[in-house]
Amino acid sequence: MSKFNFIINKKWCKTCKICVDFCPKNVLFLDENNKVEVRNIDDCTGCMMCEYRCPDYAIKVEVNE
Amino acid sequence: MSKFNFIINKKWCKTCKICVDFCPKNVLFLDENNKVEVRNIDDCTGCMMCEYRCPDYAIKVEVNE
Amino acid sequence: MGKKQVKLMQGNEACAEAAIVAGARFFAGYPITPATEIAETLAKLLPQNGGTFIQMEDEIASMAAVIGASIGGVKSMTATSGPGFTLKQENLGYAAMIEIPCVIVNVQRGGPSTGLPTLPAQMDVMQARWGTHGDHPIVVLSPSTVYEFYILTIKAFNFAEMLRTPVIILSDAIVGHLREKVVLPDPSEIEIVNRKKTDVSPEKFLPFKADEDGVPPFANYGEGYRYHMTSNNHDESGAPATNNHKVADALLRRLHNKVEKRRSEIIITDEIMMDDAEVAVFAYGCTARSAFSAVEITREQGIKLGLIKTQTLWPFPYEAIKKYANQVKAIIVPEMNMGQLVGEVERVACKDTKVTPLNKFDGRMITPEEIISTVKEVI
Amino acid sequence: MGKKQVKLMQGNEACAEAAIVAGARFFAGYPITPATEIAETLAKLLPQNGGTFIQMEDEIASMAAVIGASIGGVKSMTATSGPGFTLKQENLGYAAMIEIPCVIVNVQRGGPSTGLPTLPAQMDVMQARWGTHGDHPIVVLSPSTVYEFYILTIKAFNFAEMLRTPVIILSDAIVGHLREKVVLPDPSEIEIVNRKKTDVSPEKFLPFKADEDGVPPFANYGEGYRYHMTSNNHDESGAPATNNHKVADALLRRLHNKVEKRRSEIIITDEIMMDDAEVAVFAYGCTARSAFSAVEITREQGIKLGLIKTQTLWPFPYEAIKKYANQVKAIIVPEMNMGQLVGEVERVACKDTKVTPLNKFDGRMITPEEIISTVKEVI
Amino acid sequence: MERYEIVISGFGGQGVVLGGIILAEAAAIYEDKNATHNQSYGPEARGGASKSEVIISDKTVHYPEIEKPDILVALTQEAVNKFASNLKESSIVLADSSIKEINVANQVKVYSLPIIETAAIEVGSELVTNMVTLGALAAITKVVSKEALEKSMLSRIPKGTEELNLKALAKGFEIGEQVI
Amino acid sequence: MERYEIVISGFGGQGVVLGGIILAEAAAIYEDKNATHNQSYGPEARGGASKSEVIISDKTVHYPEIEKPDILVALTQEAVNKFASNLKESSIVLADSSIKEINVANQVKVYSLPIIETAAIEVGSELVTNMVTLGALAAITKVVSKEALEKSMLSRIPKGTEELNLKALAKGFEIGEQVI
Amino acid sequence: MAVHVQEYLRLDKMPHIWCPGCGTGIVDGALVRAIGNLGYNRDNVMVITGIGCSARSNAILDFNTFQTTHGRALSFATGFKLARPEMKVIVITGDGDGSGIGGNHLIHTARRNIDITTILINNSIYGMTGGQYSPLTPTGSFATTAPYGTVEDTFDVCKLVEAAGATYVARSTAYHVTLLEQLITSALEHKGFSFVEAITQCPIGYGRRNKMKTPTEMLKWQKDHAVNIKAASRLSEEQLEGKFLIGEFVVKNKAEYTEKYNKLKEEAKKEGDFNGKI
Amino acid sequence: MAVHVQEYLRLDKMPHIWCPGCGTGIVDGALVRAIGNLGYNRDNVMVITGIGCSARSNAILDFNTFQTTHGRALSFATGFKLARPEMKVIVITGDGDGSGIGGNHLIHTARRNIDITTILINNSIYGMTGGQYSPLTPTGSFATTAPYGTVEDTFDVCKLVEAAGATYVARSTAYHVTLLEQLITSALEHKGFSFVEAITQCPIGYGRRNKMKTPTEMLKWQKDHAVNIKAASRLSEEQLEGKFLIGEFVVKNKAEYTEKYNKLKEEAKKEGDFNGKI
Ligand SMILES: Cc1ncc(C[n+]2csc(CCOP(=O)(O)OP(=O)(O)O)c2C)c(N)n1
Ligand SMILES: Cc1ncc(C[n+]2csc(CCOP(=O)(O)OP(=O)(O)O)c2C)c(N)n1
Ligand code: SF4
Ligand code: SF4
Ligand code: SF4
Ligand code: SF4
Ligand code: SF4
Ligand code: SF4
Ligand SMILES: [Mg+2]
Ligand SMILES: [Mg+2]
Repeated sequence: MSKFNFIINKKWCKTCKICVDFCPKNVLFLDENNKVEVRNIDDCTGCMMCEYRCPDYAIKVEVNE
Repeated sequence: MSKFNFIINKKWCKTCKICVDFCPKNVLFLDENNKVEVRNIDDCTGCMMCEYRCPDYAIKVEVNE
Repeated sequence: MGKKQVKLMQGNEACAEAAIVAGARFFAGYPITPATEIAETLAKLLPQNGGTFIQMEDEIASMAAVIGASIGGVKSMTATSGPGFTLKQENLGYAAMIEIPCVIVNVQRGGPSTGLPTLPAQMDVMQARWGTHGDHPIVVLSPSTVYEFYILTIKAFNFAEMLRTPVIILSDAIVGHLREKVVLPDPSEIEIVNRKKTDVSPEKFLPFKADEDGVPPFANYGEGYRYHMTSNNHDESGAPATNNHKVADALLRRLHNKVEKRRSEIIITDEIMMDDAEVAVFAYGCTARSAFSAVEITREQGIKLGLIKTQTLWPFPYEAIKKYANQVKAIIVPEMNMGQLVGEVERVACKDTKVTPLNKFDGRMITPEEIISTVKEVI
Repeated sequence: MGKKQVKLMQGNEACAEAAIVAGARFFAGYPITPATEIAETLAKLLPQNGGTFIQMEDEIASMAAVIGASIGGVKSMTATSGPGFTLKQENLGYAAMIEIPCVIVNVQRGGPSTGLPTLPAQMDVMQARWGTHGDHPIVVLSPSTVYEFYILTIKAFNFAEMLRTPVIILSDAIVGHLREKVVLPDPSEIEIVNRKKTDVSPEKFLPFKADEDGVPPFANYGEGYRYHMTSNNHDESGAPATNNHKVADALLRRLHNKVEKRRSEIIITDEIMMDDAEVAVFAYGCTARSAFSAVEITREQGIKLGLIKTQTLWPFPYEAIKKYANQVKAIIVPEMNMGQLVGEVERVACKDTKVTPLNKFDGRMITPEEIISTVKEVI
Repeated sequence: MERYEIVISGFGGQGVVLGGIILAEAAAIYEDKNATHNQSYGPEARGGASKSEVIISDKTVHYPEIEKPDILVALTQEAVNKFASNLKESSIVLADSSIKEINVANQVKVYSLPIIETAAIEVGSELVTNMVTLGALAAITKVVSKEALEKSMLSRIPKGTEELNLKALAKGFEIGEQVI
Repeated sequence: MERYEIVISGFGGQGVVLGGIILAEAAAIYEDKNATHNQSYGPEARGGASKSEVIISDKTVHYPEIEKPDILVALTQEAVNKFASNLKESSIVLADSSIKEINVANQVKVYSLPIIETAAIEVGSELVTNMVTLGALAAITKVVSKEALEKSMLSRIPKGTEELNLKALAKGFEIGEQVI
Repeated sequence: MAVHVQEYLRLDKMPHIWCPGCGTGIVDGALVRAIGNLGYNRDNVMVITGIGCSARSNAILDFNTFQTTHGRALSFATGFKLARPEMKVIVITGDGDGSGIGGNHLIHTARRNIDITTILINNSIYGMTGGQYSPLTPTGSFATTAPYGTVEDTFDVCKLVEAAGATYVARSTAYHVTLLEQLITSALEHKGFSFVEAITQCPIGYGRRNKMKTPTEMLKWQKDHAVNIKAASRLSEEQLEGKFLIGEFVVKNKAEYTEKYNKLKEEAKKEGDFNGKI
Repeated sequence: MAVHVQEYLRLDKMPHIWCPGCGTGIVDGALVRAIGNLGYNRDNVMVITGIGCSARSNAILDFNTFQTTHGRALSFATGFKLARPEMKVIVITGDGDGSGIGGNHLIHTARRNIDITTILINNSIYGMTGGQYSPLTPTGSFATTAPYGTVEDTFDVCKLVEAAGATYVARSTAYHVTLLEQLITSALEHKGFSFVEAITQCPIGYGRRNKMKTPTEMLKWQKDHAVNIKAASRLSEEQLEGKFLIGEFVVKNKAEYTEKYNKLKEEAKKEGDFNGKI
């Protein structure tokens, strides 16, 4: 299990790609509808940048405890 | 004859006393109607301060040539 | 029974003192002749009474601050004259739209533009009704004596709170600057209206859900009611609804109806010697003083002149006009402008009687004699 | 003979292009929907034609800059909508007072306040007349088609220069945004009026000494005429006269009369199928389009409906109403507001016929069907 | 008293406005009459001419402007010149004795009184010119009583100046009584 | 032709507004008819739905709004949903073949056409979806001629894109002809 | 526990109306986390806005909120704050709203040093009206009203509010979102007028016309052109050419307006309580 | 030959309306001498004002003149200057007119660096309306709307216009009238937005209420509290406490607005001359 848990709200995602382009670890991608999708979750460092920079509050990064 | 010639416009003078109070040579006084009056013309240095500081343009200091 | 106060008081002072009595605890303004004494008096009185006075950078900011303070739950007012009144119009429309009570005093001076800054006029009567864009409801009062200025200021606050709407007092340089003997009621006996508060819980509260009287109860921010308000067309929740025709229609109807429903409470008219009048003068503000004199003088001469005097300009007192339109040969409408309220008189009366304007706009009052000679022309 | 131009044109574009044809070489404005295309088009066209476009910090500054440029001798204009129109009112009154020609376009949207920013309305009709303090004269035009928007823009400049007064064009989001086929006259064949210049020498020149038509000839600053202008009440020399009743009376009378004298030149009304009309619709702006459709449809049904359509709102075309008040059973006044110009119709017509308002204020046009059913109610 | 119209006209610094207010208040509060007071404004009137208009009446004062004053109190030549033409036959003029030319209709009664001089020299301050004026006015016209004036004055003046002002009022009353 | 009302509705980026203008202009300038064009505004409509309304008529178009379109061109499911209820019996719907549910009254004629696909794949750019649409519209409804559309289009599009757009128009015309 | 923006949203108003990639949401996110992490009682927080895309911020935020007229939010806020000094008052404004039409209120509110925190969302453009140049649009940029590129010089709005009297002034960008949150936190905790400029992206109104086709390109621009003030002193003028500074510019202690006015009230009361008894 | 103000007056409008000892006339005198000594053709000089005592200046000056609405003179001037770039445009404004209601236009006109010379006559008060506090009224002063003394902080309006983008900024006083004339001369000769603050006395609206009974006392106050910027560096903070600086603060070279716009016109014209032929 990854250290992090992602809660993605695809309804809110507006396909801007900011999270994808600025993830330092290439964790995120766009799916066939251009909505965000978590692919390489194990690479995630929990830097939170995707959550913080998502203009649409569509990503929530939780630390698994 | 003094080096300077004063043209005083008593109609414009509003009796504020600025010229009198700031003349470095005590040349000027107020008359019985509180209008400006030139008394010690020979002491005048032509510094022009009275003309320049009169808010009512009531004084003109000319150099006699 | 409380003690009446007998005083010699200036109109602008009376307005300021009445504001304190009415419960006003905030004033924001910007200097302008002939209204400045209201600000100056309140700059002194407000902090003494725990209130706040602030002079803002301009009239736009003043009007904004007044509304902001009223949103904060404090009865608030401003006072100005012509140019400042114009600048306040945008935010006045805002207050009408989001239903924030407040009082705006305009002590009228001569216009247009900078005009005759120290002289009286009644030139902003139509502007008070129509000065902001969009079709908004408004209540406009106009005193003709210092006493009325006092009482109307209190009423203005009461109407504002009762209706959740801005109320305008149109005074003029005569009534504003005149000192006059007044006999004031004891403050403790004056009726003060405060805004209706909601009794539903924060979860269920809808800031623009009105009661049957068309007025939505208010909830103080900071007390758990975390709602939104916007000057865009909005639904009951306060959310913008910029493409919703139904909501727009309903909102505008309600805004207007809440005032129309209360016409009889808001409209203050006096009918003086009208019972047997053959000619009527319709007058307001300082001009009503001249008209009153004219009635007294002509009655002594045996001329049956009466006066319909109104302290409420908007909503316009159509009823009072209609009541006498059939009875009188003519209605004379003296105004210190080029003809403003006379148009409203014509709308209701033209079928039944002659309507004769009498206008003066040179910075001087209309004299009783001028009214009398117009009377003599029409009879 | 010049060549006509056939185009598909947006209303706001038509306005901008017409301004260039009319000789406008200065625009100052501030963005606001639904008027922004006028600014955007002129931002491109003006410098191409040696003129100047500037976006100011707000609408107040825009209006000021427009007047400043016109004082500089350049035909100038601005364009805005509701909230911006309100903010321009103070300086608009200034322009009326010191008699500076300029053109103000208001592409009306839904109000009050921020309201329905992208939807059409006709809610600023009374404001256009009464929006600034003091009692000022004003000319207000309102197009109902893209073609009219083009032609009226040119006329607005002509009237402004002819009368030395600000002229307002009240368009609306329908006419402003609609693209429509237009057949435009060759620019070289369009009559362009320029301001009357003085022919007296600088020593004798009095900036506010009017000719018989009530309009004072203009002198360009910088050409030896070193005169003064103030928005205070002023005498013919331009000096402030804030206590001079005679001067105040004469000035205000002249300002109003110069417009009244030219009523017949300024008032543009069309009478459509009125000859045998039994019921009339009185309409303007986009609503006149629906009214026109209604006439076409009802006539096919054998109902004798006619249309009095006006492109001039102020001065109000009382004559056109009077002409038919006796003839028709009713005058229907459809407006996208809560009832504004209908009041003026009542003032002149109520003696002779029934006046029926038809109001809609939810951001949608009044439909021909709505007009027709009102017609059917009154006949 | 039907309606009595009083104009007090002088120069900034002579307390003309306050004087008018005290007069109106004396009548309104202490003699149970009606009264209005008005002062002239004007951006050009800085430090220059100053004017109070007081109307006293048993009835309500509706129209508050004065067209033809019953009493004109003039403290400057300018004041006389300006208002002389508005007087009626029954008008009374109280003029300061410094005023040289008084051109009014024959029937108009003119009292020339050393108001300013009395204030400056006898009472000791030009600032109380207004009180001397009111005293004289009361003595000559009886439009209000001296007592009412005293009460009204005491409620309006700054603390510490009571004695000076009372003295001025009394002196004014004296010079007024001397001429009637 | 009395009055013909066309709604083109799609998504930002499909050129719906420009397409509508070109259609109206084709009729107005190149076929000597009257025409109006309107587009929908709204602050919420950012990057979202987009709509052109075109009215073509031999007579003057007074009332410029469309209540019940003669033709609805729908490029998205949303567009169909939104306008379906406004159709009349004689209405025609041109729907992109990606749209799955089309619930309209029985009498309404529906053409399902691969508009977007044709633009994207056959012509090579979704940006010319509007031209494919216009071609198909012309073929099916004959409300304007292909020639008029071509002329009108060439006067409105950026230089260098003529070939692409002409191709799109032609392809659209083809797919339109195939279904009639 | 980390705060997630969602907990502070009016969920029934979501998704919000902003375009894909619009920076406004990023800035609002930083604000909400700052408030959340400070543990403010949300009933005590008032967020006031003007008109614009940025001004739509408070419609979705679950605090006390109202939207005012264009440019005037700070004046409404001044009135509100004076009526309710115990509440935390925050104003969100745009570059047009705050420094264009609202410029006068900005400088005067700063001058008064009244305890209001202002976040100016600088997207270099009038976004809501479709892309006209603002007083903060970089010179030479294209806008619908600048088809030939603007000739207007721009404000350094941080310098402006500093000169006007603001006692806390800072700047960050949407890209530098962590710094942004820190600065907003300090601003909220500051007593007096505090101001944070948040440089952000309007891909629709500005980016498209100025050779930045995607939100990502715009964020990269922010990254490449921002220099932290702490690093700036180590850089040459040449290196700073075309760059802008981020970080904390002003932190000053000065008496706050409502506190000063409260003292005035106390003194005035000594002079007498009127309440109609004058 | 020395220039006397009288040669530039509309003699039929004299004496002017200002109170005895009012400083406005002193400032106008300095302006007139500056213009006269520079030898400008007076037909080419336009003086624009707003509303206020100071704004009444141009009624008596025999140049091209017009008075506008309160606070808006600079915006009128911007329009006028753009229409007539060849004319020398001067704006005279008051502390209320220029920094109160007109504050936004002041900073935006400064930002644009348009070639207008502004003289702000700072008499610390709203003079014409009878003595209400302005944004430049010293904190603690009494005014008709500040019966308990103002609690408002003030602008340093010179710093404000500098931060806004003005390229010439200077200050003097009515007492330092020779310096004032020099600074106005430099301002007039400067290409771009130039600004001179003239601190002066309003004996009626300010002095009376603030323990300065005569104009002379007020001029002495100016003398005692002004420190020339050239001397300031030699003084300690303590010595500068309560003082204000006079002299030239900013002199910068930057492209001027009308010139930049003219270049834009040239480029636009290349794209085509429309004149109704589109
Ligand atoms: C008085 C007034 N003028 C103009 C407008 C139109 N308007 C609405 S939003 C806006 C621009 C806002 O720009 P900015 O503040 O930068 O916010 P953004 O949309 O870029 O976030 C304008 C001019 C208005 N609503 N009110
Ligand atoms: C819109 C508007 N608001 C208020 C006024 C009233 N007013 C006239 S002059 C003035 C004050 C001017 O003060 P300042 O600019 O400092 O000039 P000063 O008289 O002190 O020279 C004010 C508030 C006005 N004319 N217009
Ligand atoms: S938390 Fe950081 S590393 Fe993990 S997905 Fe988000 S941006 Fe990538
Ligand atoms: S940043 Fe947010 S909106 Fe943009 S693609 Fe990622 S999840 Fe979607
Ligand atoms: S010129 Fe100088 S010395 Fe001579 S009188 Fe004037 S102030 Fe005195
Ligand atoms: S300074 Fe001028 S106005 Fe004042 S006293 Fe001297 S001459 Fe008279
Ligand atoms: S227009 Fe710009 S600022 Fe507005 S929502 Fe879209 S991207 Fe954001
Ligand atoms: S009020 Fe003040 S500024 Fe105005 S004229 Fe008098 S002294 Fe000068
Ligand atoms: Mg912006
Ligand atoms: Mg001042």
